[in-house]
Amino acid sequence: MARVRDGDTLAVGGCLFSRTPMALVRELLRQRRRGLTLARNLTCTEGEFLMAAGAVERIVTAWMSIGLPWGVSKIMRHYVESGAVALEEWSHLALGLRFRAGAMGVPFLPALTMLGSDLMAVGGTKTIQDPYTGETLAAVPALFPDVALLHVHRADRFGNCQIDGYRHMDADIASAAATVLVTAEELIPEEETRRHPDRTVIPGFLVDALVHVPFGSFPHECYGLYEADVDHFAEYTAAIDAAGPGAVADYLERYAYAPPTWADYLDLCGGERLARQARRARELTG
Amino acid sequence: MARVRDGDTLAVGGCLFSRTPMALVRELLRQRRRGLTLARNLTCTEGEFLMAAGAVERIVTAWMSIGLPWGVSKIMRHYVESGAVALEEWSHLALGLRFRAGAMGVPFLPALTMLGSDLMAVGGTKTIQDPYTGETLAAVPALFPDVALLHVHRADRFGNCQIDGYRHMDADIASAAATVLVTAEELIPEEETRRHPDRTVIPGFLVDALVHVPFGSFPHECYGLYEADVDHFAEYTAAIDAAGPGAVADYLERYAYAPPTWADYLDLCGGERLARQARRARELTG
Amino acid sequence: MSGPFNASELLAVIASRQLRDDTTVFAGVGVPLLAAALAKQRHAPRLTMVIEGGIIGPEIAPGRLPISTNEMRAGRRAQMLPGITDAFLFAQRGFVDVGFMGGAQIDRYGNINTTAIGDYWKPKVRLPGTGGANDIASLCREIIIVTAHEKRRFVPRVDFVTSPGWLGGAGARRAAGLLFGGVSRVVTTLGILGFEPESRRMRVEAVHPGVTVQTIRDNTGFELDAAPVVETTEPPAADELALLRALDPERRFLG
Amino acid sequence: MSGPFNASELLAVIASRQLRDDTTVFAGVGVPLLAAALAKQRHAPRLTMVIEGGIIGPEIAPGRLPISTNEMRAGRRAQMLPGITDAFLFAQRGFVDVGFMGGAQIDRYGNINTTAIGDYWKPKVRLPGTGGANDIASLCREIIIVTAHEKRRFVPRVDFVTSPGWLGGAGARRAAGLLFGGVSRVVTTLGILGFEPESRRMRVEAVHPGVTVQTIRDNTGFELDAAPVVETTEPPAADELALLRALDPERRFLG
Repeated sequence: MARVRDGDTLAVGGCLFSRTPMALVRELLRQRRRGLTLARNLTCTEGEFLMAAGAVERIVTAWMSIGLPWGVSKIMRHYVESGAVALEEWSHLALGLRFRAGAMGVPFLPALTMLGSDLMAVGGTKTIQDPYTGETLAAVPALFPDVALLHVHRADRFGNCQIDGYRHMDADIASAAATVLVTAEELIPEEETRRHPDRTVIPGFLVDALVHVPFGSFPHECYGLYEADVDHFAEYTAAIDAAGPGAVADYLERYAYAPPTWADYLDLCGGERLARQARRARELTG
Repeated sequence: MARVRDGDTLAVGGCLFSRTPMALVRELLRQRRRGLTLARNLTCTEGEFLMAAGAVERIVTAWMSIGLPWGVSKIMRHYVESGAVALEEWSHLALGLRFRAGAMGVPFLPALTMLGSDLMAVGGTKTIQDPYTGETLAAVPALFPDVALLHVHRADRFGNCQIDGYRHMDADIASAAATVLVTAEELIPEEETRRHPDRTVIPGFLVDALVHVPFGSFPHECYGLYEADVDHFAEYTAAIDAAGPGAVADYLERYAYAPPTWADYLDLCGGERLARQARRARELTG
Repeated sequence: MSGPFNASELLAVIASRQLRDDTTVFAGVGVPLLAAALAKQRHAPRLTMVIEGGIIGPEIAPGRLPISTNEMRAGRRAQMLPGITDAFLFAQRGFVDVGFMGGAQIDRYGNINTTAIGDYWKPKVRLPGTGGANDIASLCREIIIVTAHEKRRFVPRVDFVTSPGWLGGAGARRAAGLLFGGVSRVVTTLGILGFEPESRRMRVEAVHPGVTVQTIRDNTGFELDAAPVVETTEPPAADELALLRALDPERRFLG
Repeated sequence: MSGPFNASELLAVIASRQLRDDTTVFAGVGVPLLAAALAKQRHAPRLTMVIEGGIIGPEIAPGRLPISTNEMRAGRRAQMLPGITDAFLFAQRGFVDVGFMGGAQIDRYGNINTTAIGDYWKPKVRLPGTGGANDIASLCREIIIVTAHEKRRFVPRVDFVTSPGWLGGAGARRAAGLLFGGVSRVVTTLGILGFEPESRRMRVEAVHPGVTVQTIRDNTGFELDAAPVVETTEPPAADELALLRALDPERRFLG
């Protein structure tokens, strides 16, 4: 985490409350970083935490809230409507193509999305003419994050990473970013990687640091291993409904700053909750 | 195969002598198609067969021969140097990006390859300026084949396809092509697909026709199932060395036209050879 | 006789009837996904759902409805999990027949705003944003919008065009570079709206039982023509309501 | 004393010494792959090979050398199989340190022709083509060419630029749009050639034991300068030859 500097642009893997690198986000909060730009396709509680902690000045995303049942994020509205944090909106595909262009090492990718909409102006997306047909396309600019924060299912000591189920945009983010920090639910021997090479989605030569962190996305989900703890979200939003945006500071004190280790954090989340969410995941994907 | 019309542009899956849809190529020969354009990244014996049968007038590829031990293809030289067949050369990545652009539904993709080389002129590749930095890039034009011929490991009745090991360019080819014809080593129940959805590489809605053809690439290889029969190649090239290009016609009579069914073709290839190559594949990947 | 039903149930049932078998539909979570799941169970068994989280061909479990597009529940028993970017690229390539979406604010040309009320950089109300809505509206062969019919939602001009409908009218999509698509229908709690082929302006094409064209006009923030023939929709049938209620026993989206 | 060795063995051993540990190398089949495999076994255990067939980090089995870039033997015990296009894209993104390739015809600027002798559309001799050679030469951070030293191969101007070396000389790669890379060394059966930093013209930088600069000039089809200091290479050591011969017991590429 020392590799993250104030003012960096961070790309966060996963999507909304799926495979969010929560342990890395928690470290980021504990390091009290400032002036960060957060780039994530769909932004959830981790975005609210970074806003409330004053860590981010800009969020680059396609959508931000927690999930349908909780409506529009009160925290997002508070910080964006007050002008404290800039919310730079891209279509979901366009943001995916920004990471992919970065991963491919090209400055832009042509696309047929966002054309004609007001989203073109928000990010300053230019159009381009196809040199063969003259057709107009959106030239979606590459995004090269300073640091990528990712959480994966398995990795070996060389940093070769495997992801089950939803790939989200992690592989493109890893190739696009200058520095890649990864947490993994499980560390596997190199032999295991070589037994199933077609399961590897991020090659080791992209990874700068790797840490073994079981339940590293909790209370967000990790495909096949544990479902998101919506009760945890409900308690969090209820506190905000009752006490306003300030409630997030209390939450961060309780979950991010007070527990010295990730194990302490998980104890606080509740072992019974972890077990229940793991059981539900098996029911859904087993 | 009735879906292939004279003059069509065909994209053939696999690569060189790996996962070539040989059963489909054999059907193509038996249908006596004419004026075809064959697009394949690395072209092997299947390209020689189509040249010798007078089926193709153009081959779009990055490389054509059988493999290092047999040097430059005498058949390729015979038909290309005589002007009978046009060989349109693209770099391997550029051809991959042509299929990917087609798969993405865009008319071109920017790339940093082929720039400054004489390959730019061969395919009429234009350059383009990045609208943000002004940098010059190759604008690799999309390729939208009329028909894609693919061989995969497994498919279900909806056409959902799974491939083990080398993906080659099959998934991009399937999305880029107007019509997709697939042979599969194994037909699996829909339940099996749903049990491992992250193994599916081609969605059923892309596939127009599916046939169950075990050893459907033989004598070429199919990852994990059987290694290429290089002795078969050696016999084939020895005949050409001895009798010249005409030897291919004899080979086609013997292997493509005479055997009424694929089972008869495999008998001709030799059951012992099939068993040996299957054993070698298990030794390498098991 | 199917007995009483609420507005959400009516919306979901009428919306589900818009989907045909052997097609692909890009469905957003909530009522659109419920409607697609209902169609698949009732009259379109080979309907393939594509979901934003990078999911193709899932079978949603009754009582296990997802609240997001990319959690395990959304991909239950899926046929393929290609990743988010590649799922959208299948639509860009032209493989998705119908885009099925909601909308916070919609104008006479079917343009949708889910971004902000007021100025973008100084919003009065900041909404969650496009997510994949812009992509679905830009890239699917046909768009069907599903929304409650309220005057504050149906405005002459949206504050911000998040998702393109017909933009400024006839020819505007093509001029902007969009190759196909466009909004065919807007299914609401009062009826079904379409677009006049020449001007691409919204018009009434069907009313739900007991609703008049005037009622729809009274609940719309802009002038609304009516199609030459205005149909009256069939009320939800008993089997439709039974299947629908079984999908959402917790009334998470049916209210 | 290592005893006698043939030209191919000399070429493979000297080439293998060019590779450093903890790097990535895009290796073509034949002598380049043999040399990379030797380096990995001897002094670069963490060398990651990238192979054209869409293969990352394989461990080639002695006696099971691949004859193509995309058969099972080439990907034995690989760490990742990303597919062909994506393997090249890792290079385009700048993640491949060294491109290791052969060449049929090479000119004074290190440009390579593996396409055709004579006119492209009416060739005297049609060669197999670029395969991934152009991509490796365009996209890797550094290119090392490995080839037999014959006058007919070293020509003033290649008939066709299949793979870009320094193109027309200093600055030509950048002007064409190539962001990095270029040929650093040409390892041959006679010595090691480099390129004068200003003009990017080929020059002699080292000779193998018993070879003189004049011998190299006599076997080169264009005028060749020599570096200020011309080294003499260390002959293959016994352990290098032993490991190398164990990799290719069938003498498939060692002749």
